[in-house]
Amino acid sequence: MTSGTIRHWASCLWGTFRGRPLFLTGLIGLICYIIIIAAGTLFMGLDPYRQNISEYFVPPSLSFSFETGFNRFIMGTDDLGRDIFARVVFGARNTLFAAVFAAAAAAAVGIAAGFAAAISGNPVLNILRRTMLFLAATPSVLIAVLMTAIVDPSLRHVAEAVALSLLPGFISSSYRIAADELRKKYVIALRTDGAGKMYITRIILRNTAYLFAGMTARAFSTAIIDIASICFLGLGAHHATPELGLMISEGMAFIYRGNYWCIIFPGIAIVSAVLIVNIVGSALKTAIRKGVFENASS
Amino acid sequence: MPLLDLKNLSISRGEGERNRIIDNVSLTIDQGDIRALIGVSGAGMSLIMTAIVGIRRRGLTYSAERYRIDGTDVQKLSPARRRRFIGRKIFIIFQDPRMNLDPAMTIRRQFREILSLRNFHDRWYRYPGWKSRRMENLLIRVGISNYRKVLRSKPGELTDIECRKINIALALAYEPELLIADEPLSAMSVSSESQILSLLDSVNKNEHLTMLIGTNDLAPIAKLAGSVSLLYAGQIVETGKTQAVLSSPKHPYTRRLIRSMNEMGGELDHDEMFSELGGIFPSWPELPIGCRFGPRCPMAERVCLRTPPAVKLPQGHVWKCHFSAPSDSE
Amino acid sequence: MSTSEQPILSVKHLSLYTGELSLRSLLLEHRLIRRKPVLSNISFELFRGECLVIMDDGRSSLPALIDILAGLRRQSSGLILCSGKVLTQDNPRRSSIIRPIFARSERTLDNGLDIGTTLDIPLRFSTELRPEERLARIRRTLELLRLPPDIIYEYPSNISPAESMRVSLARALVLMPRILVSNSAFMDLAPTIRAEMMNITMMLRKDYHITQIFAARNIDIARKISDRILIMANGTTEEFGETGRVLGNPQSAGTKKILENFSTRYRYSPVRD
Amino acid sequence: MIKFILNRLMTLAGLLFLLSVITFWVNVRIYDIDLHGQLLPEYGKYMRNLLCLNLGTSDISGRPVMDLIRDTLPSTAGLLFSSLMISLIIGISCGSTAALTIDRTTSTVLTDISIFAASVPVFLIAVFLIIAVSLNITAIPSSDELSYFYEVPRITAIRLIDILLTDSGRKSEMLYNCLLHLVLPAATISVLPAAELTRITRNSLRNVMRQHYMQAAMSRGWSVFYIVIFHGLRNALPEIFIRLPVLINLYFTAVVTAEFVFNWPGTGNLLIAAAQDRDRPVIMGIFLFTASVLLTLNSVLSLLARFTRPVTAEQAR
Repeated sequence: MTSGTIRHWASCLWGTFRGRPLFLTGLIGLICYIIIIAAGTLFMGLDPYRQNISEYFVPPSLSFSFETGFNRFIMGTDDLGRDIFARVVFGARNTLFAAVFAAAAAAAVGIAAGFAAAISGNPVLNILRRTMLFLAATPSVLIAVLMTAIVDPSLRHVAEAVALSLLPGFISSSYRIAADELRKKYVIALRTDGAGKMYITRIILRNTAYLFAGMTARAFSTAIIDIASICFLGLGAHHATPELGLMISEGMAFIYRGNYWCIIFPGIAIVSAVLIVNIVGSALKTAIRKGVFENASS
Repeated sequence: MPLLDLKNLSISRGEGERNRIIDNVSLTIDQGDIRALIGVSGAGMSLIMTAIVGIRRRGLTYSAERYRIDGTDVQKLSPARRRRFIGRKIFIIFQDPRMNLDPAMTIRRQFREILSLRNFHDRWYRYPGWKSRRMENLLIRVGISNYRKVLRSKPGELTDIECRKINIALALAYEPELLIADEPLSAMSVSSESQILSLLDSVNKNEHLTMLIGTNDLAPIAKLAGSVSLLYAGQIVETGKTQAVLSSPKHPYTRRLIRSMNEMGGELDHDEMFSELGGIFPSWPELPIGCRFGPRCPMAERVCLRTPPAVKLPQGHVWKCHFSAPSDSE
Repeated sequence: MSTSEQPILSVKHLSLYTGELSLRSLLLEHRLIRRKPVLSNISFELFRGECLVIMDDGRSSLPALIDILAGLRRQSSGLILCSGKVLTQDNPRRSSIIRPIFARSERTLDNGLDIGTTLDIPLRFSTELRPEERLARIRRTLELLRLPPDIIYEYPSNISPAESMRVSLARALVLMPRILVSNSAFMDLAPTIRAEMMNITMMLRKDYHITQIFAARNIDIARKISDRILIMANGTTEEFGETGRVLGNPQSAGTKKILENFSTRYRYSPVRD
Repeated sequence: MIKFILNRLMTLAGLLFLLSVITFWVNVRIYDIDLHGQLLPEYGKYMRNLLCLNLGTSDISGRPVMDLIRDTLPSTAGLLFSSLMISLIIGISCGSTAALTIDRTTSTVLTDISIFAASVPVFLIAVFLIIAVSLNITAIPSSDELSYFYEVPRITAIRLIDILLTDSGRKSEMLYNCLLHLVLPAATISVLPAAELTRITRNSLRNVMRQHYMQAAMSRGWSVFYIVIFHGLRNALPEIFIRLPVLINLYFTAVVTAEFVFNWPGTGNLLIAAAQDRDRPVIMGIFLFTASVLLTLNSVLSLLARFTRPVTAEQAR
């Protein structure tokens, strides 16, 4: 039975990814991204902080000469001669980790709270849900700004601000989803079967898991964008730390001199990350829906 | 000349005879006739009806040998003109009475829309305010006395029976040639049912409105329908004048149906078992190979399971069975 | 059966109101909440193995009554006594005493669960049977309803409408309840399927003495299957009694109206020969 | 209905109170006011200041925060309005097209474009617009609201209207210049909301198109455009309104970023400047202002969603 279910899920996942070339490219992109970040941060011994003043604004190239070997800076260097490739890799790692933290925390708390409020029609929980409207109207940038008024800006606080701004959306929509499911015929039938609240919750979670997968993926991509934006506005990470948004805001000073590579590579890193997250997220959504509802194959 | 002349409409989910959900259905409805289309849910009634008005589901392939609406070959028209033509001629009412009406619009606006978008070439009532006059008349005509309140309200605030009557009134306002009604009696209380029936009858008598009524139970409309077609698993197994079919049913399925109607109508005493039709209704992936009724037919022979039967037609009474005049073996 | 024994189900003065906040009633009746009566003072008795058919005439509130009996809604006032004991909505044993049949089976089956699990849930939650006993019970129920035993591995999306109809009946029966309740959708099936279902319920009544409550619109069916009949109009009891007597010589206007409305000149009348 | 309105109003009041408490707490933390025993008097004083719209004075410029907001808000409003128009038009039309041509190439192309556009951060759009447009077409400036040689009298403080109201001889070129300045910021802001709106419209309209009344209307042979506008979008409205708060957040981030990048003299720019040099009264004041505005906006949206949703049979009974 268990092996059967495992095979079933595997077949659903693989079938979905193979089904559309877009999904397949997304998967491949994800794998490449992870490999590059892992290799760059762990094994290649890159240092995003080292400045070699002698060679600043080295343009990116894959040129090869017998004296020097391969060009050391495939993505060139910035005004202080720091290797942009290293900074992009570390910056991507920082940004993505912060985003993962924000999205995961928001999703866990939000879905739990929404379901609790919906299934146990507890007035206190519902009042809490109402007060979440307050946060639902406050964008992450605003919260980040407020935080700068209280504490010194840092990537951690940015992540917390983004999580706070993502939370209410999760709560309200998970509440709506759960409430809709509770009104459906099959749940009513379950109740007349004498099924307990926990069991009904389990069933509903199972049948709406694909929605939550999609929501979490979207929240993840939103978190990436927001964190980058906040850092771009200079409300986030400290200047020395490699962070994609920050790199771009620093690089903007040089685009009038034509040194586009300071901002192009971080930009590509951000956009590709968000795209990959979106694509893989929608693919997972489809796969989970298949796995739950199309059991003919198993 | 028949009003609707549909020959060999097939709707299939892929290649092959067993993938035809609707298999060579032919419908010819005469002017002023009421045709009852009898079939269980899942036999494909609503598919046929939506196909007639030109709504196509995704993932299905439609094909018809001939499709004429009083004489005009619809298939020859360009898609846009076909939509307009069919829309002019046919008015469809789906099963759920409330979902036929836009939930966000007041009934008055929906009447207005129908009366203004359907251009009546210079009619006598082309004087200012004829629209509201006409919609009130129509509402009274279908038996809604408090028409002012109804015109003001939205579908959500009305009862099912009111919504059904409004649908019929809208159809009258639209003045189609053919009215298609899907399950017009489902989930109606007894008195509302009789009201709707008499309304349909009077509309047919006075406005000479041709109708195609799809339902799963022939009994309530047996005397209303002039002719009847029985649908089984996407095939029309028997067609004819209602009297002829009821008096001398040819297809075994028809006989079974009429017998169960007799039993329901009090032929049995209290707590006496009904006679049953064994097996289950075939639905798409498991459609039988030969005669689709073959596996359940009490008098099936080998040939029934092998080859689909041809259509037999003496004087307008058509049925689809291997045996010309099957002996009553029940 | 002798009416001396105590009724298995007796409903006493059942009423249901819906209240809604409205400014008009506040201004007119000086009450913020306007009460709209849906059911008022319904009461009837039913004995073991009997079949009650409830009919109503339009805009009345039959579904609400069925929901209350099935335990999906809470009545505003009144009692439901089951063999002398009061039956509350949140009685843990309730589902093994009185069970609804969901006629719209395609909506009430969870597409994510296979039939076996669906049938297992009621047993798991309201009996202390061991898994193999539960499985045996399920198999017995399936063969009682002439369903193939290996349907328990199928999923609702893979079985035909007729089968899923029987499955939802089996779902009501696995607990062997004493009373079955069903709304009128059960009666709107096509005649051939309806005949099968009627036979099954008759068999249940005869062999297992399961009391049944149906909401119906078809008087022929009512006359055919029911022992007692309850005619409702506008949420109140119009007439209640033995089917033969009530339909034979109707006393109330509502019953007469229903009778004459039912036998329209369009209805099929069987040829007696 | 009344119940719903009362409910929403009470929620709004409670939330505004909560907001004031939070900001009060933040103030206490910032200027570590010692409130031993006299918490309520302190809060009362704070509230009194708030109610007299007295948000304190800036640490840097020494001007009252309210004046700063009053100066900068109009230009933000003008920018926001223009981009709102653009994104509404683009988003709704693209979304309807995608919903109508479902599972055809048009729909998939539109959807993929919207997904791609939604995954590009605002500041990147701004930067790339600068590189692509402003560095090549020198006529289109990439900073400020109006070039310095024109001086416009402050009448409504919204530049476009002021220019239209002035009777100087160079009105037309002033107008042209102002519009040129508006191009890049407005374009930057409208991209993301347009993409999001496309998605929202597409999904909700697709659900509506499945309904029977839409199929019936289609079968009448009326023009598809008419049906979509008067039946489809009308019935899709509640869903769209429910989803709109997401858009509000997008707009806020977009406006702040665009004003920062294009050096637009608006509130967002003021906010960022204040945040960068830790000008706390300004931060707190703008936070309070914006949060309460957005809060009210959300309640209004939910009310709209409630009003546009047609009564169902269950509610009517």
